[in-house]
Amino acid sequence: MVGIGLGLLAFWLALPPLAARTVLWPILVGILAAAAGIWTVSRGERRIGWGALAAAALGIGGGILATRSSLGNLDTVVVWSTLLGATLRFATPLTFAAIGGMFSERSGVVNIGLEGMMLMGAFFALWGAERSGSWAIGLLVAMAAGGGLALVHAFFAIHLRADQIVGGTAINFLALGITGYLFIDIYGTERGTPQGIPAIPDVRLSFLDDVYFLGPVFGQLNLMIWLSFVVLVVSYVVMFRTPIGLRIRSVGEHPRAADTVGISVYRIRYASVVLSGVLAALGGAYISIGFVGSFAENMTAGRGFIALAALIFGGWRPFGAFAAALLFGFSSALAQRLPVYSESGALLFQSLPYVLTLIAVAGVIGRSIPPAAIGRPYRKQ
Amino acid sequence: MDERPVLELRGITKRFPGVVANDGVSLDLRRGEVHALLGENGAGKSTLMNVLYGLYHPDEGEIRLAGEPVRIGSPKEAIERGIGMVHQHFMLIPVMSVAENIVLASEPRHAGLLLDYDAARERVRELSRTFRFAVDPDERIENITVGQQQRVEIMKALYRNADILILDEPTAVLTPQEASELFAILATLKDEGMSIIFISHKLNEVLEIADRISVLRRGRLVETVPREGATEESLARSMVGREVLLRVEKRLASPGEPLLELEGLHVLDDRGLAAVRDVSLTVRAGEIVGLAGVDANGQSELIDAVCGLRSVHGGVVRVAGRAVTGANARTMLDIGVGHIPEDRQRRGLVLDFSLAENIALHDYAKAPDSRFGWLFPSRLLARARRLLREYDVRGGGPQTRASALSGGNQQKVVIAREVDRNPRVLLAAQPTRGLDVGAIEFVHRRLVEERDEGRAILLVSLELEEVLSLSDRILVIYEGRIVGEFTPAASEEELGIAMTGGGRREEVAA
Amino acid sequence: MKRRLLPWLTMALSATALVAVSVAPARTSEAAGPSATPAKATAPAGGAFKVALVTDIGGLNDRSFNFLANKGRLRVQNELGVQTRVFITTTAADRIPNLRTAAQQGYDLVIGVGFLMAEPLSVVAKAFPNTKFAGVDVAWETVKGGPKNVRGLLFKEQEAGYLAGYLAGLQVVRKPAQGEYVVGAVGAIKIPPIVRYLAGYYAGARKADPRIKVLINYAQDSTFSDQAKCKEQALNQIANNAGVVFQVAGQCGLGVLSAAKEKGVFGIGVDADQGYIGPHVLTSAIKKVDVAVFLTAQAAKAQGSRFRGGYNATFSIKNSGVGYGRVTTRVPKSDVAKVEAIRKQIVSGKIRVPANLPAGVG
Amino acid sequence: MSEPERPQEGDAEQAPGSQVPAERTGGDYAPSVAERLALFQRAGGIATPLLTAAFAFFVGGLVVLVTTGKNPLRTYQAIFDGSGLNWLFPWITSEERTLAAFNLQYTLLLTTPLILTGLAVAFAFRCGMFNIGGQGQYTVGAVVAVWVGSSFAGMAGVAHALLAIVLAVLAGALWAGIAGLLKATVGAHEVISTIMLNWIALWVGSFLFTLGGPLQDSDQPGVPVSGSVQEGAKLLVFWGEPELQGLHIGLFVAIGALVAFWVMLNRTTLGYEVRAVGFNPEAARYGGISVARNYFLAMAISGAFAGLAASLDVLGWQFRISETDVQISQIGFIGIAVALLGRNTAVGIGFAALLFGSLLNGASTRNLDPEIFKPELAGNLTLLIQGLIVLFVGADVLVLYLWQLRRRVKLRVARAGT
Repeated sequence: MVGIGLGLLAFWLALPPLAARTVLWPILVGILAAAAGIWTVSRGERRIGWGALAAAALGIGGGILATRSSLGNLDTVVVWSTLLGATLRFATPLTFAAIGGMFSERSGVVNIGLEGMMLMGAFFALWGAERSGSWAIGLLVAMAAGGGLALVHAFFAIHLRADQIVGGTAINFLALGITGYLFIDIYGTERGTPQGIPAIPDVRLSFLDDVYFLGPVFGQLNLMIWLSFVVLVVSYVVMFRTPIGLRIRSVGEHPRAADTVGISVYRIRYASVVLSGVLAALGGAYISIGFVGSFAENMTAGRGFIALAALIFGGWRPFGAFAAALLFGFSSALAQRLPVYSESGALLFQSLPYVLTLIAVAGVIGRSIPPAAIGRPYRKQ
Repeated sequence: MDERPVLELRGITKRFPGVVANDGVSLDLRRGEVHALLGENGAGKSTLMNVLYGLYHPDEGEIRLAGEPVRIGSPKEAIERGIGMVHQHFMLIPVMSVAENIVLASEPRHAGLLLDYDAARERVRELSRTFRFAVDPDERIENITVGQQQRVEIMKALYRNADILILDEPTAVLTPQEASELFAILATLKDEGMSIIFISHKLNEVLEIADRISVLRRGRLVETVPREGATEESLARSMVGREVLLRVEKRLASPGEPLLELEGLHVLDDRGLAAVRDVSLTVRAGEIVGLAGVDANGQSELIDAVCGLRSVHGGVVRVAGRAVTGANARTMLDIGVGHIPEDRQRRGLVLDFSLAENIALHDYAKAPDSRFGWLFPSRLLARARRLLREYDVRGGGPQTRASALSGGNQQKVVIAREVDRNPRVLLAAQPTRGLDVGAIEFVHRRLVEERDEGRAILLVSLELEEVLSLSDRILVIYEGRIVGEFTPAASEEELGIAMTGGGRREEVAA
Repeated sequence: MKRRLLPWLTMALSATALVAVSVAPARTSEAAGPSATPAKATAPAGGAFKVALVTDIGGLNDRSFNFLANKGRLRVQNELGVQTRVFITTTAADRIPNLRTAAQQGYDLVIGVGFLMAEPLSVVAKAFPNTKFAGVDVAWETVKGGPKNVRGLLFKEQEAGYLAGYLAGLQVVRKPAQGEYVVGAVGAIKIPPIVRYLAGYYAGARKADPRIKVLINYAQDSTFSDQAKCKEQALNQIANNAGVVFQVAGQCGLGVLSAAKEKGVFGIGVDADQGYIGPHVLTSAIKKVDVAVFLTAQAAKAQGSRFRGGYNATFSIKNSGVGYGRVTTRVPKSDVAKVEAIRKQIVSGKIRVPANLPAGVG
Repeated sequence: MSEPERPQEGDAEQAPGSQVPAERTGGDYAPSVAERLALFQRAGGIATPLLTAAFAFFVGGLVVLVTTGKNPLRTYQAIFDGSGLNWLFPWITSEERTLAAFNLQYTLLLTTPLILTGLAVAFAFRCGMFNIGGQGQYTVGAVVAVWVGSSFAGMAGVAHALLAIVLAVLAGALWAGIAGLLKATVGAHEVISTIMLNWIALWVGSFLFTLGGPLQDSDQPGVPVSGSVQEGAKLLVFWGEPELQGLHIGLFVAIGALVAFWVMLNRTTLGYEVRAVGFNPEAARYGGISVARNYFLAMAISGAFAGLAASLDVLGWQFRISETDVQISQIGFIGIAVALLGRNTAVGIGFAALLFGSLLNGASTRNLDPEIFKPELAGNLTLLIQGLIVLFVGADVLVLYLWQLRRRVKLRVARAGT
C-alpha cells in the first residue's frame, strides 16, 4: 500500500505544478516504492506488491519524462533501453552471488564471504581463459576456485563450528590476498592482464533487431546474463519444487527435525555452501571475462556485499533476490547518469542500495525473516 | 491380540556423565497394543525412547525387533525398521506446509527430479481420510493448532509405514479435547494393528488408553502391569514411591501479613497460548507455600510473570500490598522479590563471571558495590568471601569462574545471592534440581530458616516429597490453574492424583 | 591474577619468537651482500648519482601515470646507468615516509607522482634541502613554502586532448550516428589533470565541427581500477550516439576501450600509447610522463648541484612532452595530415588550448 | 502491507544470528553465540593466539617459498627490520638505530589507529556483537575531525583539538549507534547494518570532498581534498620531526584508550552490564539489566573508539582528507583482525595492533628491498596472513573442543579402568 502511494507520489512530484527541477526526487521516491513493492511480493501479498511496482515504474518513468521535457535534456537523459541494459549488467553478478548466497543461507550457513568467492571467480576465470584459450574452461576454473574457497568456509563453519561471520570475514581477506598475490606474481606489475583473453560471447538475437524497445535491450546480451536468468529459474525450481530444495530448506529451518527423518545435515550444508561459492564465482567471472575482459586487484569492489544485501532484501528467495539485484542495478545505473543534474550528488546516489538495505533490515518497509537456524552450527547427538 | 512381541528391549543401560539415565531396563511391546511408559520427570522415559529411535546408543543391552536383535544407529535406521516417533518438542518446520513436513526425506517425485506436490497432497489426504485426521495438507505448520501439529507428526510416521509408534508425552501440550481426540486416533491406529508406546506421567490418561503400563523410577523399571486392576493409587505409589524420605526439621509456621498476592493472573507462554489461567494465591510473611505440579503446567510462566521477566496478560500482582503488575525485573528486584531460578546455568548465573561478579548480579549498580557507575571489585570480593563462607560454598574462591563449580555449589551461590539481599518475597523454583543429597539438605534447611526470618516463600517443585516436607500450605497447579489446596499432611497419592489431573472431572477448557 | 597475565605473556612470547626468527638469519643476510636490507642501502655508495620514484595510490599497473613514471625510471636505470628505486604508495600514510626514506637513503633526485604529492613534497623538501625533488602533475606554486629544490613537472594535457578531440570530431562528422555528431569522454574522477584532458578534448572536437556535442562523464572511481564502472559510462555515451569515446581513467578506462570495441565505435587511449589494444583505438592522447622522468633525471645527473627547482617544467606539444599516439589504419591518411596541421598551429601558438572546460560542461 | 509478527519477548533479547524463539529450532544446538563468546574469551589464553599467528606466518612463508623461491625467513626478517622494532635491540649500530627509530615511528603511527579500531571491534564483541562497521565509523569520525579541525580559525589550539576529537568521537558513536539501536529495537542483525553503514559512509565521505562537494577545500578548487587542519589544532609530535609525520601524542591517547577499555569493562557498572549481556543475555535480563540498552551503548562506545582513531589520524599527521583517502582506507577492517587476534582484551589488542602495524610498515616498499622480496607482492602477502589469522582465530574454539574431548576421553578411560 505504502508502495503504491510512494509510486504515485513519485509521479506527482514530477508533474508540472510542482515541476521538480531535478529528476532526483521522483526517482528516489519511485525507487523506494519499488523496494516496497518487492518486499510485499516476496512476502506473499502479490497483488499489492505488483501494484506498488507498477506505480513505482510509472512514477519513475513519469518523473523522468516530465523533467526531461521541461529541462530539454532530450539527448542526454536516460535512453530507456540502455538504462535497462545497464541495469541488467549491474544486476547479473549480483544475481549470481545472491542466489549462491541463498543456497548457503537457506541451509543455515551465513555467507558473508560471497565477496571473496566472487573475487576468486573473477581472477580464476581470467587465468583459466588465458591459459587454456577458452572462456568455457575459464568458467570451469572459476567455479572450481570459488567452490574451493567455499569449501574452506564450509569446513570451518560446519565441522569446526567456527563462527560463520568471522569465517566469512576471513574468506574475504584471504581472497583479496590470494587473487592480488597471484595476479601480480603471474601478470606482473607492468603488463597487467594480456590482451585478447577469450571473452564470454554475447548472444545476438537478430530477429529482435527491429522490435521496438526489446531489440535494443535484449538483442545483444552477454551469455552470462542469459545464464543468470537460467540459474534464476533453475534455482527457484530446485529450491521450491524439488526434494533437494525441500531438504535444504528443512536443514536451514530445523536441522534436528531434518536429522530425525534421516537427512544428513552436514552433507546438505557442505553441498549448499560449495554451490554458493560456485555461483558467486560465476558472478565474478562475468565481471572479469564477461564484461571487461581483464582483471584488477579487488575487482569486485564490494559487489558481494551488495549481493548479500539483495539476498536479504529479497527475503531469501530467488526472484526476490533477483528483483532486489535489479533494483540495486537500476539505482547504480541511474547514479551514473545523474551527474547531468547534480554532479556531486551522484556520489551520494551511489549509497542508495545500502540505504535501502538498511531500511529493509530495520523493518521499516517490511521485516525479513531469515531461515530459523541460520548461523547456528549443528551438532549431532 | 497377538501375544508375540514386536519389540523387545533387554537390559538397556544408558549412562551420561554423572547420571545413569537407564539402568537395565527390559520391556516388550506386542502387536496392536498401547503400552504406556509411566514415570516422573527424569525417570528415564525419554532417554529410553531416544535409544530406541537411534538418537542415543545404549551402553549395555540389546533391542530386538520381531525377535531379531538389531542395532539402530540413527533415526534413519529406526524409520527403515518401521519405528516412528512423535517427539515431545515437535520436529516440524513451522514455515513449511503440512504436506512438505510429512514427505520430507522420502518425497514422491515425478520425472525423477521434481517434487510431486500433488502426489504428496494426495497421500496426506488419504492418510487424513483413513484415520480421520482432518488436516489440510497445504496449511503451514505455524498456522495450525498444536493438536493438528501432533497429528502431522503421527502422519509423518504413518507415511513412512511405521508399525511401531512412540509418543513422548503427547498430551503435555494439548487441551483436554485435543487429548481426547488424540485418544480416538490412537484407538483407530491400534485397530489397524499399530503398536504404540505411550509415554506419560498423567495417571488418568494412562488408565484410559493403555493396555499395559510400565512404570519407570530413577532409570529402573519398577513394574509392568496390565491396565485391568491398576488404580490411580497403585500407580501413583509405584511412580513416586521413596526409599528414604528426607525430613526437614521445622517449627510450625506463624504467618504474618500477606507479602505476595496474585489475583486472577493470566500469563501467556512463548507461543502466545494461555499458560497461567486465572491464578489467585497469597503468600504470607513467614510461610512457605508449595506449588506442586507436573512439569510444564504453567509454573515457569507464573514465576516469570511475578518477577517481571514475562508480561502479565491479565490480573494483578501485589507485593507487600503494592500493586506492581507488569513492572520490569529491575523494579521487582528493588521492591524485594528474590528469585532462585529453575535453571541456574541458563539464567541464574553468568557462568563465565567470577563468583564475586555473580553474587553482585542484582546489586552491582548500588552502593556499596559501586558508586556513580564506578565498580569496586574489592567490595564485591569482600562480600563474596563472606557469603561463600557463610553458605559453605566449596570448590573455589570469589575469583573462581562460576562454571568451575559443581551444581550444588552453584546453587548455593545463587541462594546466597538471593537471600543476602534480604528479600521480602522469595520465589524458589526447583531449588534442588540436580543436586546431591547433602546439597538438598542444605537448601531445605536454608529455606526454612528464611521462612523463620519472616520471608514469604513461594516454592515451585516437581518433587512431591520436597513440596510436602517444606511447605506450610500446598497448592496444586494443573494446566495453568490451581486445582486444589492441601496441608502438608496430605498423602503423596492424594497430591499425585491432583497433579496428574485425576480425581476430578475435566472441565471443558475455553 | 595469574589468569590475567597469560595473554600478556603470550604476546610477549610471540614477540620474542618474531625476534628470534629475525635474528637467526641476520648473519646469513650480511654474508649475502651489502644491499640485503634497506639499512645497508644507506651506506654511502661512493657518491654515485641515484634516482628514486615515489608513486601515488593505485599501484604500478595503473596503465597510467604510475606505470609511465616507472617506465621512465627503468629507462633512467638502463640508459644512464643510474641506480634507481621505486617506492609504492598504498595508503595516505605512505606518502611522506616514502619521500623521506628516499631522501634519507641518499637518492639525489626524488620524483613524486600525482598532484596529491604537493603537500608531502613541501614538507620533505624543506627537511632535505640538499636533495632534489620533482613532482609529476605537481604545480610548483601549490608546494607550500616555495622550496627551491622542488621542480614541478606539468603537462599540457589539454593539448593532447585537443588533438584527440579534433581527430574524434572528424570521425563523427564523417560518419554520424543516428544523424548526430556526438563524441564522449569518461574521466575517473574530477581532478585537475583529467579536467585538462577533457577541456582540450572538448575544444578540439568543437574545432572539428562546432555542432559536435561532447558528452563528459566521470566513473567516480578513485582507485582508477574498476573497469566495469568506466565501461558502463562509455556504453551509456555510445547509446547516446557517441561515435568516439575517450578514456581518461587509467586502468579503469580500459573498460571504455572495451566498450568501444564491443559496440563498433572508436576509443581513444590515454597517457600511454594504447594503440596496441586494437584497431578500434583511434589514437591515444599521450602524456609522456616517462620522458619527463627521464629528462629530469638526465638533467639532474648532468647538472649535479646546478640542477634548479623552484619552477614548473612544462611538457607540451612544443617540446614533445605530450602528443598523440599511433592512429588506427581505419581512418584516412588525410585525417592524420589534418591533425598534424593542427599540431603545428599549437606549436606555433596560433591555437591556444584552454585548460578548463567552459562553465556548465562536465 | 501486513505488519510482520513479532516474537513475544522482543528479538533484542536473543543472541545474534537467531531471530526466532529458541524453541522453534529445538534448543539443543551446539553453542549459541553467547556461549561461543564465552569459549572465545576463555579458550587458552596461552597457546592459541601464538599458534594462530605462527601458523599464519608459516603458511605465508610457504607461499613465498613456492611462488617466488625467495627465502621466507629473510623476507620476514626484512619485514621485521622494516618495522623498526630492531630499535629495541641494544646491539645495532647507531646508523641502523637512526633508521630503526624512524621506522618505528611510522610503525607506531600505524599502530595508534589500529589499537583503536581494534577496540571498536572488541568492545561490541564483549557485548556479544560483531561490529564490522569500524571502517564506516572511522570515516565518519575523520570527516567530522577534519571539518572541525579546518574550521574555527581563531580558536585556541588545545581547545580546538579537543573539540575536534570530541565531536569526531561523538560522530563515530552516533554512526555505530544506528546499528546498535536497530539491533536493540527491531533486532536487525548488526553485521548487515554495519556493512551497509560502511558503504554509506564511504559515499557520503566521497561526496563531501569531491570537487564541488560541501567540504572541499576552497583554497584549492581543483583538488578533491578537504581543507587543512589549522596549525594550532594539530597534535604535538614527541618523537621524530613534526613536519615529517613524526610520532604524535595520539599514541598515548590510544594506550590510554586501552586502559580506559579495561577500566570500563572491569571497573564500571556499565562494563559489568556489557559483559553480562555478552556472556549470557538471559541471565543479564534476570539480573535486572536492560539488554537492549546495552546493545545500543556497546555499539556506540565501539563507534566512539573508531571515531577517536580517525580524529587522531587527522589531527596527528594526516591534516586533510582527499576523496581517494576515503575510498582507500582499510584501517577499520584491519581492526577486526587486531581484535580477534588480541582476543578482545586490552593487552592482547595492544600487541596485536603492534603486530599488524609492524607488518604494514615492514612490508611496505620503502622497507622491503626488491632484492629480498617483490614489494608489490608483500602487500598481498600481508592480506593473506591477515586472512589466515582471522580464519584460524575464528576456529580456535576447535582447540578447546579438542581439549575437552581429550579430557572426556581420559575421564572415560579412567572410569573404565576402575
